[in-house]
Formats: sequence, C-alpha cells, structure tokens
Amino acid sequence: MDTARLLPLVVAVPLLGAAVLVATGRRLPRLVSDIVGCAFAAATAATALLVLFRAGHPGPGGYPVEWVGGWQRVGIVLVGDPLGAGLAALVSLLVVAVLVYSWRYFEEPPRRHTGSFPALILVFQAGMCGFALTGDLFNAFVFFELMGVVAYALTGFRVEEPKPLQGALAFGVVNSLGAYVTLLGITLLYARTGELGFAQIGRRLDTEGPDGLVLAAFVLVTTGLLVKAAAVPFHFWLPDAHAVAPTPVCMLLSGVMVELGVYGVARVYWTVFSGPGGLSHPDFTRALLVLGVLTALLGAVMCWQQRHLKRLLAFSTVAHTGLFLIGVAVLTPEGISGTALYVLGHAGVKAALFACAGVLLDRYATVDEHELFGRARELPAVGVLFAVGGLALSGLPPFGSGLGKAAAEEAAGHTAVWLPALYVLVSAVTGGAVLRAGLRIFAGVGRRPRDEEEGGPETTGEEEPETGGRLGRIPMPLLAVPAGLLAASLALGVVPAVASAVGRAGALFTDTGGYRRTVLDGHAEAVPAHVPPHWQLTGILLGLLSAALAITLATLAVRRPVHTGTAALLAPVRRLQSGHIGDYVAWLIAGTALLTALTVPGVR
Amino acid sequence: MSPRVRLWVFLVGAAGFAALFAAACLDLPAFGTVPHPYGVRAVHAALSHHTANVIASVNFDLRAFDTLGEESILFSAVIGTVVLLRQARDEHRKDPEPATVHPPVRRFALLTLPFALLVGLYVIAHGQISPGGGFQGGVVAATALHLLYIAADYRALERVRPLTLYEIGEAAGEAAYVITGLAAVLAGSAFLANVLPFGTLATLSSGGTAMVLNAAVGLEVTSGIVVLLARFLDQAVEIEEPGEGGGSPRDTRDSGGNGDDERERA
Amino acid sequence: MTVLPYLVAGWIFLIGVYGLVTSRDLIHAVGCLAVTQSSTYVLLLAVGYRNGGTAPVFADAPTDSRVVDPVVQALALTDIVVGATVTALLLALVVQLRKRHGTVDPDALSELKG
Amino acid sequence: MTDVLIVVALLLVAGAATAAVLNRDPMRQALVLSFLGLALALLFTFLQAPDVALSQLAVGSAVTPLMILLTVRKVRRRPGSGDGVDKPAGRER
Repeated sequence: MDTARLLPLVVAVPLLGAAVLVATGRRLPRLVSDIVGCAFAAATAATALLVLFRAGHPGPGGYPVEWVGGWQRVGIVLVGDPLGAGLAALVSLLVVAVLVYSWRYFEEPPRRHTGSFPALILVFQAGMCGFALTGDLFNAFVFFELMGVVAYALTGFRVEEPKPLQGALAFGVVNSLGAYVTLLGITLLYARTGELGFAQIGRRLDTEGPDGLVLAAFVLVTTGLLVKAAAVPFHFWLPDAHAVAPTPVCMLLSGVMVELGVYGVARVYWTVFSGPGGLSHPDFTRALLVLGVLTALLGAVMCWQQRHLKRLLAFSTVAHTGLFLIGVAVLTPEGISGTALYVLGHAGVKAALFACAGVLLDRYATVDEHELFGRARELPAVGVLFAVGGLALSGLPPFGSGLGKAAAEEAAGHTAVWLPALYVLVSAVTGGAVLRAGLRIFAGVGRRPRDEEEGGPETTGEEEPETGGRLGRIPMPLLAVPAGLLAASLALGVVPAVASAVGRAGALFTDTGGYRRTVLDGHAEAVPAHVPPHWQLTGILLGLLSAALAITLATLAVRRPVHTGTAALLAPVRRLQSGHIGDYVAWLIAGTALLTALTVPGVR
Repeated sequence: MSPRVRLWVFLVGAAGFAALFAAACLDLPAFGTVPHPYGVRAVHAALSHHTANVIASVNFDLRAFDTLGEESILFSAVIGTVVLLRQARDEHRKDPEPATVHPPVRRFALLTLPFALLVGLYVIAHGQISPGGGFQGGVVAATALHLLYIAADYRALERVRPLTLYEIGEAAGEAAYVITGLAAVLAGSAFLANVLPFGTLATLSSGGTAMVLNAAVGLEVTSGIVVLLARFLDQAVEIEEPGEGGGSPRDTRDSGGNGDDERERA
Repeated sequence: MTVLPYLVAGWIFLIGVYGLVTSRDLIHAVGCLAVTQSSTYVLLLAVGYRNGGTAPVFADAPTDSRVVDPVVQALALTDIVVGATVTALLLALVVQLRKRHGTVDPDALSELKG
Repeated sequence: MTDVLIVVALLLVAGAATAAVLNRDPMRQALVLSFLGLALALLFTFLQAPDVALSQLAVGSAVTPLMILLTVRKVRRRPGSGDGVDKPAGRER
C-alpha cells in the first residue's frame, strides 16, 4: 500500500480509540482502559513515524500527499512534508509519554468515567495531528477547534477546584474568539479566490496584486493562530490555563499545542501569502519580529516573577514561543529548521519539567516555591531531573534545545545583529527561574523567602493533589517519563541524522513553489540548497554563556531577596495579567489592530 | 484593568478592526457576484455521484474529512460536558418533586412528541435528497424527546432515556463514521472514499457512502444532544451543592452506585 | 446592497465582542460569544450567494440550473455545530464555576492574577 | 424582490444581535438569542441555504437558548443569590 494512504489514519486511529474507550469505558477497569488508550496512541505514533520515514525518503512523487476520499483537487488534501509529518510524530510520541505518565495519575478517576480521560487525550492527539498534516485552510480551522474544545474540557477536568474552572473558561472564550476571527479571514480568502486548499489559494492570489482584502485576510487568519501561539497581546489565556490544567495535560499544552500555533502561522504564510499576490516579506518580518520580541521579553520577565511553579513554567513557554516566532519571522530555511529543532528539544524539556512539578504537587499538595522551601530534599532524583531540565531550557549544549537555539539565533543574527543577545537573555532568565526554584525546593539553598515582602495580588501555588491522596513513594512512571523525555531531548542534539533531517525539512517547508507543485501536480521537487543546523563555536559559546548566566541569576536570587524596587517597577506589567475575561478579549481585538498597523506597508 | 480602561482598549482595537474589515469589504466583489470555481466543481462532483443535495455531498463525500472533525468536536464536547457536569465529590442528589402538568399542555406535548420524532427521522433519512440530514434531523429528534419534560415530568423523561445507551450510541456513531472510512482503505481505495454503488439520483438509496455517513452522524447527533441536554437538566433539577437545603437528600457517595445506575436498574 | 451583507457581518462581530468586553455575567458573556459567531455564518453565506441562484438541491430541479455556492453552506453547517458544542462546554464550565466561586461576575473572580 | 427581503432580514439580524448583547439579563438574553436564531434562519432561507436555515433553527433558536435557560436556572436556584456574591462552595482553605 502507498504510504500516503496512511496519512488520514494518523487522525482516524486515535478517534476510533476514543470511541471504543467511551463506549466501553464505564465498565472497564482502570488498567484495561489505560492499556487500550496507550495501544491506540502507540499505533498512531507508529503510523506517523512511518509517514515521517517516507517523507524523508521520498518516492517519484515527492513527499506523501493524499486527497481524502480520492477527490483530486476537489476534496481535502493531507500533506506529509517532513516538517508536518515530524510534528505529527512528535505529538504522537508525547501523547504516548503522557499516557504512560498518567498511568498512576488520577488515583481516583471520576466515577463511571474511567475511559473519559484517555479518550479525550486521544481526540486531542487526533486534532493536533490533523492540524499538522492538513493542506486545507478550512480543515485546519476544524482541527484547530477540535484541539481547542478538547483542551478546554481537559483544562477544567478537576471540577472540585476553583482555579482550573476559571482558567479553562478564559482559555475557551479567548481561543474560540480567535478561531472565529480566523474563520472570517478564511471566508475573505474564499471570496477572493474561491478555493480552500493552501496551494490553490496561493496560486490564485498570485494571479492578482495584493490589496486591502488580502491584507485583511492575512491579519484575521494570523490573529487566530497567534492566539493559539500565545503571542503578546494574545497570550493572557496561556498562563491561566496551563498553570491549572492537570499536569499530564500541561505537558501537551505547553509541549506541542502552543507550538502548533506558531507552525500554523509559518505554514499559512509560506504556502498562501508568500507569493507576489500576498504579503511582502519585509512586512511579514517586521510584524512577527515585533510581536516575537515583545512576547519573549514579557514572557521572561513574568516567568522570573512567579512563585507558582506551573505558572512559572507556563510563562517560560510564552517566552520561548516569542523566540520561535522570531525564528519564523526571519523567513529563511535556516530560521525554520533551527526553530523546528528548538521546538523538538523544548517539547521534551518542558514536558519533563511539568512532569517533575506534577510529582511535587502530588506529594506536597502545593507547587509554591516559597512553601516548598527545602521540603523536597528527600527527592534527590526528581531534583536532579529538575535541574537538568532547567539547564537544558537555558540552552546548554549538547541538548537539542541548545542546538536549536544556537541554529535559530545564528539565523536571526543575519536579520538583526542584536537578536542573538535576546535569545541568550531570554533563555538565561527562564532557565534561571527554573534553577532558582529548583535550588530552593530541592536543596533549600539560601534564605527562606518571606511572604510579607510581596506586594500586590499574585497567584500562590496551593493546590489539591491530583492523585487520590498525597503520594508516599513516587511511582516508577512519574520518574521514568521525565528522564526519558530529557534523554530524548539530549539525543536530538547529538545525533547528526536528526539535524540533517530537520535541515532538509526546513528547506522543503520554505519552498513555496515546490509545495504547490508537489501538492497539486504531484511533481517531485529537488531539495533547495540549505545549511542544516550544526554545532558551531559561537553557538556552543553562547549556549554555555546562557547556561552560566542562568546559574548566576539563580544563585544571586536565592542568596539575596528580591529587590522591592524592581518588583514595584514591574507591578503594572503584572497587573495586566488580571484574570478578567473582558480584559483578555479587549486585548485580543487591540492585538488585531496592532497586527494591522504593523503589516500595513509604509508603517515603519 | 478598570472597566473604563478596558473599554478604551477595546474601542481602539475595534476602530482598527473596523477599518481593516471595511477596507476588505470594499475590495470584495459586489454581493451576489463572487466567483465560485470550487463551488462549480463541487456541483459537478456531487452529480457524478448521484447525490441530489449538493450540500450533503460536500459534507459527506467531498469534504467528509471536515465532517469527521466536526463530529469529533461534538463527540469530545459531549464527553467534556459529561465530565465537567459530573456529580462532584461533595455534592449529592435529590429526587425532583413531581410536577403537576395542566392536561391541555400534556395532551399537546404528547401529540407533538411522536410527530416531532418522526420529522427528525424523516429529515435524517432524506439528507442526500432534500435539505436536512443527519445533523439537523438528529437535533430535532433529540429535542423532541425532551418534550416529555413538558408533557409529564422529569421522572417520566428519565424512564425513556437510559443515558448509558445514548452515551454508547454516541460513541457508536463516531466509530461507525471512522470505520466506514477505514473500510474504504481496506477495499483498496482512499480513506473515506465513496466505494458503494451510487444509486439513482434523488432516491433514498442514492449517494453511496454519503448515505451511510449521514446515518452515522444522525445517530451520533441524536444521542449526543440527548446526553448534553440531560446533563444540563440533571444539574438544574437534581444535583445539590453542599449546604443546599430542600428536597430529600440522597447521598450516593458511599453507596457505590449513583443516580444513573440506580435508575438503570429501576 | 453591494457591500451591506459584509458590513452587517462585521457589525455583528464587533457588537458581540463589545458585549464580551463589558459583560458583568459569564452566562451573558457566553451568549455574546454565540452572537459573535453568527457573524461568521452571515459572512460565509453572503459570500456564497449568486444573483438569481437557487438552492443547490437537484431533487426536482434540472441539473443545469444556476445554483448558489454549496461549499460555503457546508462550511456554515460545520460552523454551527462547532458553535453549539463550544457554547455547551463553556456553559458547563460556568455552572461549575458558580459552585466553586459563588459568583458568575467576571469582576469578582480573583484566583488567577499576576 | 429577493433583494428587498434579504435587506430586511439582514437588518433584522443586525438588530437582534445588538439586542441580544445589550440585554444584560441572561434570561431575557436567551429569549432574544432565540429570536436571533429565527431571524438568521429567515435570512439563510432568502440566501438559498435551506440546510443551514434548518440547522440554525434547530440549534440557534432551540438548543442554545435552552442550555442557557437551564444554566440560569441552576445558577439562580440557591436562595438569596440573585446576582450577588456569596460564600463559595469550594473546599476550606
């Protein structure tokens, strides 16, 4: 059978698994439903890996392209280009890891709903894989909504707690609104071109010059995707949702879902808008660069200020998304491949860090940095994992996140010389924040932080454990999963085959004409010239520099209490994160206007 | 932010949005004259598969993959709602008080109920010929069942509504959709390809797999909406929060069972 | 008439968002989100309309008659399902939120800040 | 003639949408939303979209308002909790 035939199965298999789990879930014992869930997720992962392998070793027709239902040019196309297939594989592997991690999680699943949690995770997997593989704009919207709907439900899963409900509601309202904005944009594109496929829309657009309609379509479509990617000022929902969702869900939300938003922005731009009838490259670069830099800086600053561990990690995701957006904004194959590798490495590291936070939550019923001070000395293994995760987050060679950061900052440096400094600074601050928390929690280093110094409102880390009672001994999967994820992240940086495959993926991803020809005409395309990510002396030195900076920042922070001056200075920034849905919606609309202002030609 | 600042942020954003959207509208072709290359191809494709209702053809044949996503959204939203509206650990149920219903209302509702159910099923069955289909018919049928709430009372509704069955029906509808798609792959064709005979245009059995998928969606939507409404009714009528008085509390927390299961046994 | 339907869609979107921003009740906010979404249906169908076209159903019409665009109608159908399910899910969250926070006023929710 | 009907339906929809937002009481809003669903169904019929009109009628003017009404009923059931803030039912801190 042609491997391309397998593309829709990456979506269909988990959906079937979910249906089976829901139909039988209420009668099945916990163990069986967990095994069924894992089996379906693993089967999907195997399919996705097969597609990925075929994408790396293409046949006569180029990488796998499948028109669902056999409707050539009339139906929906799924495209297994190396980057899309790679993301689908990443999603599937992470889902397997998450399901294994939650093996001992939720000691008491909701009565009669044993199958619901794995079923929802499987649908989530289907949505994310579909989004990564689709070559059709409306189909992308459908999968975007599918991811969203599942994610809202999963975020609010623990209904006995007040915080998850509030976070899930903000998440739901803001993301749905973003999706509707995207749909308005899709409709405008349909009105202009009468097509829905990326490749078809792009070809039609290029027969005419750009005008207000195209600009509006770009802004509206991108707004929704940026909401998912949590770019400033669309980011407010993310910390609220990611900090309160069940830990296994956080691993997926922060690890891959947000990054899929960035992927969507890049995919839509390169396939639809990058031609002469779309949006000019300088305009796109300017808009995304401004948003990316703002996102990275704000994320880093807010990350440093947190004491709620999961919220800290969530803000670090915001910061890194900013860096990913910058990598996309520079519009080079090297920027894309570096960022892709960065995303891969980051997914493993961030998921591992959330997994460690989950262990703390279940044992001590809190993830508050101040309350946990020194209490986790008894968990040295978790502490080591946490510290390694913090160092990998700061871009320490030879982790995959380090190589990705090095390659992305090198590519960004060609656009603006100061961008590498931003990469170093942001990864140092976020890595430093993690290390600071680790030093306090697992080693009890420095002075015990005093609460009365804190001024203004803030979220503390008191939560209910997600397992039935507090954990005594740490079950094996809760340690094995983060360890495996960190090892995978390390492997990404040291196995040269990964870097060369990612380099090739980036080159094919940015080849607009090649994509359109492969999808619509079935032509195999030569891979354009490119430089795969590789270790260079500057990259290694900058990586070591950020790791050293991170350690220094962390040590300084635990030795000396926070300056009240800086805290007061940053108070207005923190107050913006108000937890108020009306505020978030107002910012979303203002963000659309900002994006318009940034993309209108001539605005410098 | 204070309400005043929030309003200003919104107004600035709305002004930008309005300008952008208005500019786009002025560049759009005039209303009624938009070109439709895809639409024209879709009409040809639908007729080539003998599906009279082109919209049904687009939904269940050309873009059946979209509908798979759409049904999965409904499916996961229903699981999500069931999970979110579950009886929390600190809540208990009370039996709803039997309501008195005025005889004319009861007669009207009881008369309308079979009629509405029939309309729902009719709309599902004729999806590939006339406007309507699995989704519309499913919603009508599911809503019709809830006329019983008006006609009799909540307990009467619960008797004809074994929720477990509907939850399984929902999953079965979703599974049937996927399996129909997979069957095409096993038959050596593309996923969700229309491999059945197309039949005669504008007859009940026309459209090939479009008809099967339509039925699967009908099953899923009917069951899904019933479960959805049931959960909301459950919250509104039966589930009591801690500290909430009134009624006859029936704590099911330690008895191992719960409301639904007890009702199923009854 | 040439742009009126498009502008109406834009108006519905903005008024819905206005409601979301100024809402003092989360149930009302969810209702406003549903209003916002109806703008997408209006825009989709307005784009698909053709002067003098009939519904794309050939049960008893000749197969060469002029019809409006069926694709946008299929998209609008999908969109309506999405809207209903999102509304259900958000309302479920509001119900539980009311239990745990004792309020449905967004101004009074204070668990997540900073 | 069709054009006139479409314009009337459009204005009806725009008016109903505005009213649905400006009615701050969710109970009344549900009723206006139901009317909005009706107006949309009318508009879609004039736009030659009977399928969509049927869906909108079923969902927009029946299911969605019904869910909102049930939510309102649940939220308001507790005595003395019209719209004010009272003690949360969450766990003790």
